[in-house]
Amino acid sequence: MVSKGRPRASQHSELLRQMLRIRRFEERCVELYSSEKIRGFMHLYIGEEAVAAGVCQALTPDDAVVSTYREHGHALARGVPATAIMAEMYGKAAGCSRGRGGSMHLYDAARGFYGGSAIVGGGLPLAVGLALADRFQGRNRVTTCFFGDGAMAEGAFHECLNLAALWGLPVLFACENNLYAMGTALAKTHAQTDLALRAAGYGIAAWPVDGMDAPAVAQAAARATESIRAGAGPHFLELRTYRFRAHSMYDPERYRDKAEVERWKKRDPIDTLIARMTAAQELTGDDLAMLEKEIVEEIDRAVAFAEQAPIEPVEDLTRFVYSEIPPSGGTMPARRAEAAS
Amino acid sequence: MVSKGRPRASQHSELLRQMLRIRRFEERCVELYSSEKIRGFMHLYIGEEAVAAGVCQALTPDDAVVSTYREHGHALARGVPATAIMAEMYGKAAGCSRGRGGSMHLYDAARGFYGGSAIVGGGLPLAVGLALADRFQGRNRVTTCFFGDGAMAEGAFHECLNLAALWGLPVLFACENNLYAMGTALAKTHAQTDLALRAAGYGIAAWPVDGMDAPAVAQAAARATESIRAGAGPHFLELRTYRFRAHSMYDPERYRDKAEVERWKKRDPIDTLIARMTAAQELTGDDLAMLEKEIVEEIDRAVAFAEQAPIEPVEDLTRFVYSEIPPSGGTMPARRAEAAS
Amino acid sequence: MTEGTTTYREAMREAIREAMRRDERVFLMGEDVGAYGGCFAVSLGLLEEFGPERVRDTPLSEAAFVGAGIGAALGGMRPIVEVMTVNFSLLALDQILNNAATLLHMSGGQLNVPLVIRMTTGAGRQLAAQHSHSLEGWYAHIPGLKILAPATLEDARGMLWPALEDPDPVLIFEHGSLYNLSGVPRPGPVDISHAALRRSGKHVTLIGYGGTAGKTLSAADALAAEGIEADVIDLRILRPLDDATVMESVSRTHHVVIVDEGWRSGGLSAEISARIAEQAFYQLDAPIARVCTTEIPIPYARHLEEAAIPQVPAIVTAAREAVAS
Amino acid sequence: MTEGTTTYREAMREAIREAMRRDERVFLMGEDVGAYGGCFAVSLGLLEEFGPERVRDTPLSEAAFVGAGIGAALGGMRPIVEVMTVNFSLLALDQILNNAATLLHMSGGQLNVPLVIRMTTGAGRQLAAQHSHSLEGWYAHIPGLKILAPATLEDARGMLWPALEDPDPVLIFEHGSLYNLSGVPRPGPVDISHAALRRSGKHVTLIGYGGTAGKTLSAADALAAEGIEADVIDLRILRPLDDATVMESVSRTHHVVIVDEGWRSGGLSAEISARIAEQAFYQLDAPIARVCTTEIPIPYARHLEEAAIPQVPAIVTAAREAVAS
Ligand SMILES: Cc1ncc(C[n+]2csc(CCOP(=O)(O)OP(=O)(O)O)c2C)c(N)n1
Ligand SMILES: Cc1ncc(C[n+]2csc(CCOP(=O)(O)OP(=O)(O)O)c2C)c(N)n1
Ligand SMILES: [Mg+2]
Ligand SMILES: [Mg+2]
Repeated sequence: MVSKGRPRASQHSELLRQMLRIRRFEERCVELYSSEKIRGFMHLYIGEEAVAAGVCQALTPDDAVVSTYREHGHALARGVPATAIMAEMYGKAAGCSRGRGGSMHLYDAARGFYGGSAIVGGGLPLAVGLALADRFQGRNRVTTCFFGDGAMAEGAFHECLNLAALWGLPVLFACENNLYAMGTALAKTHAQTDLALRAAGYGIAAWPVDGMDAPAVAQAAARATESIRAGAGPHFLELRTYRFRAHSMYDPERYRDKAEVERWKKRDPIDTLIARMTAAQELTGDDLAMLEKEIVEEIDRAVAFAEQAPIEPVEDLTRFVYSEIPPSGGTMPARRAEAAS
Repeated sequence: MVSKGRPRASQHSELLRQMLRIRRFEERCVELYSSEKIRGFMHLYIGEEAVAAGVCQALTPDDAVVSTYREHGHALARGVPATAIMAEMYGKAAGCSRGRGGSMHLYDAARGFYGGSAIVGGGLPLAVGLALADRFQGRNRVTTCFFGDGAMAEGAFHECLNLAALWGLPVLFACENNLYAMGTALAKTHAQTDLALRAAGYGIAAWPVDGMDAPAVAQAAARATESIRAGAGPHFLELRTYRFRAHSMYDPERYRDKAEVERWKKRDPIDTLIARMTAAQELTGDDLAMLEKEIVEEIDRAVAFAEQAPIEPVEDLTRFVYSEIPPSGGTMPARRAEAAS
Repeated sequence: MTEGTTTYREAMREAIREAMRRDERVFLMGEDVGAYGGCFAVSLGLLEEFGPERVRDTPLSEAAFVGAGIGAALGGMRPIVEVMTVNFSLLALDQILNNAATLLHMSGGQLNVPLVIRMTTGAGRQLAAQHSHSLEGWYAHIPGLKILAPATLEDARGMLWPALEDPDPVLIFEHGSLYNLSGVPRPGPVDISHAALRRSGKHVTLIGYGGTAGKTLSAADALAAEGIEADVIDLRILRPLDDATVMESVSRTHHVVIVDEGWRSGGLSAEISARIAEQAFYQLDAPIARVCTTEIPIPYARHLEEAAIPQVPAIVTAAREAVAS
Repeated sequence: MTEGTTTYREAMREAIREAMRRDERVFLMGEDVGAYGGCFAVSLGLLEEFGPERVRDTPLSEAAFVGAGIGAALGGMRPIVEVMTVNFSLLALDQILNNAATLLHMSGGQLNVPLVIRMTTGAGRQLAAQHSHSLEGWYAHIPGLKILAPATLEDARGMLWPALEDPDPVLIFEHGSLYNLSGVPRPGPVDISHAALRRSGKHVTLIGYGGTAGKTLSAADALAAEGIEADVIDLRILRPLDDATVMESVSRTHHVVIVDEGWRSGGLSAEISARIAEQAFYQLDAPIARVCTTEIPIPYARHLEEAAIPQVPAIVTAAREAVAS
């Protein structure tokens, strides 16, 4: 997390590293999708990397994260190994969900990564509940819930913001406002498009942040999480960003014009940070080349791992519908779920 | 509706008449419930009469009304005959829902009374849809949707206010804030208890009204409906009122103290209006006695009608699950639903 | 009133109280469970004993508080979420099906959801269409859930603890007509894995549960008077179904009547019939009979509602015909 | 490509276009039906022809826009509400069950709801647990609804109009695997009341619908090679079920295999089995077989998903065994 002590330069290079990992990882995913190594729905985060990198930098290993179907960036920034993510997208047993989840359902209980929900808004109540459990058990952790601008139209958003505010729960609501819900523009989804203002209506601290500026996101997330840890209750960040690619692999993008996309690409969060760091002499060309090299190697390793990983035997098809740990007759069951947090 | 021309005195006496009808009707219902003529759940409106009387005075015969399970007042003020309502509560075939609905499901299509919903918040989407149909068909009517303070916590409220505001639909959202949702006080339901402010957050005109003051309610409703008819889109009224009786017939009222109830009873909307009219010489003791007499007779007639009305034959048990009008092969079906509006 | 007499309502309350005393991770959450004392007075007095944190009133937000129960279970708690009635649970169905029942599988076994959801179910009190659903059999279609239908004082008292011990989501359906059932519960352990043979007879098997369990026993009494001896099975657990107990009975009686307050088409009665036809086909001497609720929204009028839901005479007639054929 | 060739997707689009041209009360509403062109490109081009009022994009608010469709129907319109996929329809289930299916009865016949709701259903595209539900058979439990499952180009093209003519709510389930189905539709009227006998044979009756209709036909081909002649029924309408067609076939073949992509327990397959056991019990020479989806949330991995849902070899084996026994 952003410790006041820690030099700004190292914070920046960490943000850059995370954003580049996400970008290169997903670029590789696109190739693998074309070669049909990856199937199903796949939603790219390209263009939005500053959000995941910035928010996750403010979290401690104990914190919890609830994500969406557009979650590669959240998972990588949270520290879920690229090998386990890639193997999952290959549908292999070594995947972080044993091949059962795929791109939309990445989980890593040990890292408090409570996974992607493919039902828009479906993760919000889980986040509220995780935070409630922390309150009960006196754990001082923050549960971050990522969701989109479109999700804010769902009833679940309203119910969950009210509940979290009413009970003063330690939740960071991280709204990724990329201006579109699939092909539906913000103004066609919301009568009131100032999303931070809407959240503030529940009586919680809420403000907009430039979601293309990684250090700005990191600072805002640090401020919000510190305040939440101090007991100030839920906070809401409207992270103003943009999706450079199609909604999913099947989207012909009829609903927006190229010019708009090009304008936003000029604000590429990675280019922006590189320029700033270079200007501030925090980054040299060699540093960058080295970083790119490390990342390519990491992704190569992930792909190699996924390629050779075994698939789940069909005999295990019906596993994990019910727990395999038998209920302990008479005494209460071990705190399995806690091991997960 | 409140026509500027119409003398204030006659408006007041109409409000008084409607409130008294509701009060006396429900007092009789209580007796009939004890004698088991009426069964099931029954929710009394006593104390809240100014809301139904005032809002309905602003409506034209063409307008539509969507109600709740606490709907006797809405139905009576809307002009549903007391005979048909009472027969319904007796479960008779002559009831306004042929005995199938009971207290929570009164319907009168001919009067645009789209009935009570026993699912809290369940009527909100219907109101939005009715208003959408009016927009499509160029009908300039207002759809009024009654709901409670508790209903505002439901996701449906959020989705429907956004949708109505986004599409600028002619809906009057009439929130009956009686400070409790069953036994749950307003502050235990909402993080932000200024309900009008919350509604305004969707970018629609919204303001609070003294729901114990019938003329004030009528004026506010007139203002809102005129503005809606003029094309200003949805409006929201927070009608601040109080339920004098239990939530339903089974509620021991552990959640509020008698003193609070007594304080509110001092603001009885009927006593208040009588006092004001008397002071303004709009009402004499004889007028009132005459009015009470007429109302008692109306209710006696309703009870007598319900008592002698036949029950639906058991052979008709399975009617009205599917329409009896056969689909007209090839051509479109007649506009049955419109006859209802 | 004899020593030890209690009601179904009190038995359920005692079960909750015991669980909350025994395990600090257990808490009760739902609409009006606290200050109001519970819509059906089940949780009456618990707020006073355990306080507002552990007996937690919620806003009217079924999707949010049921989903929060799932999240709290993931976070190490053992929530008891009360959804006032099954009729309102539809607002939370997405959370129940797409999260509670699915997370363990989607996460490859990492995230189990030790959650108990209680709700009142059933018709028979003139509450009309939107307040009279019997959907427990419908919920039993969902893999990942366990579905319980306590029909006796013993089960009302005894099923909650094993449900809380279960590492996966368990739904408990309490039929609204049972809360005032009273008597002296028999002592002894209660499992959540087997159906119960409530009465033995050699001519016909009557299968019921929840709101119809008592009616099948009454029907058996009436049939006995005619010399027809019925095996009466109370399913108790609707998912997973205990096939063994059913097939064992059918293999002795060769005649079956299934009594279900759910709507007939696609109800639990259909699944039981299909399993018997699959597993005990050659044991059957007559078609399997089903006595279910007429396929209509439940009407308010008393005579119409009574005609719509399964009643003892209809069960008796069906059994008589089954045995005769 | 032969003259008149079309796809299931285009047939559905033509049906919507024709209805909107023919009746001004018809409009299409749902998520991304307009600017995006429809999640599965069914409504592509309709926005351009009919404009944003009649091809209406909605926010992500399933409960509100499905309920608004009900209200609009009450107000005299003939809405076609598209719920992108059945998986999301759970968020609108309260509106569908407690309002659309119930209003006519609760109002004593005053308020009918002439609404059509379309949704994509089914598994088979590696979309994992939350995007692969097959719940059309589950919806068929609800009185007041009509449930259609078009499995052919003719039904994709022809079922919408009679559905819009129907005075009551009709749900149309389009299996995601069918959109690219292509060919030259046969001309002729399309009803929404009868099951269809897609192939005739005397040894066994194979019953399927929607996503399994094609698989049952492929299985019949394979069986024919072994000398087993199958009657193949495409149910087409899941509520109300056309019992006559099923019983007529069973009375000729005496063996039945029901193929359903829904989960087995409590699925539509159970109801069909129960009805056969009730109405054609003495016609059966062997137990009724069911080939259904394994009772698990659908996994992402291709080999696991394929193993979970009904496949041709399993149907063939089940038919072989049925005939053998
Ligand atoms: C409840 C529900 N409705 C519809 C969908 C289909 N869908 C998937 S993503 C999406 C758009 C969501 O937009 P937003 O919340 O802004 O997130 P983004 O994709 O822009 O990151 C839709 C409509 C869904 N998955 N869940
Ligand atoms: C969806 C749903 N949840 C719960 C209930 C049970 N219930 C009936 S009325 C009520 C309180 C509603 O309060 P409010 O909206 O303020 O209306 P009021 O009764 O005060 O007029 C509750 C919880 C219900 N009918 N529907
Ligand atoms: Mg978005
Ligand atoms: Mg209230």
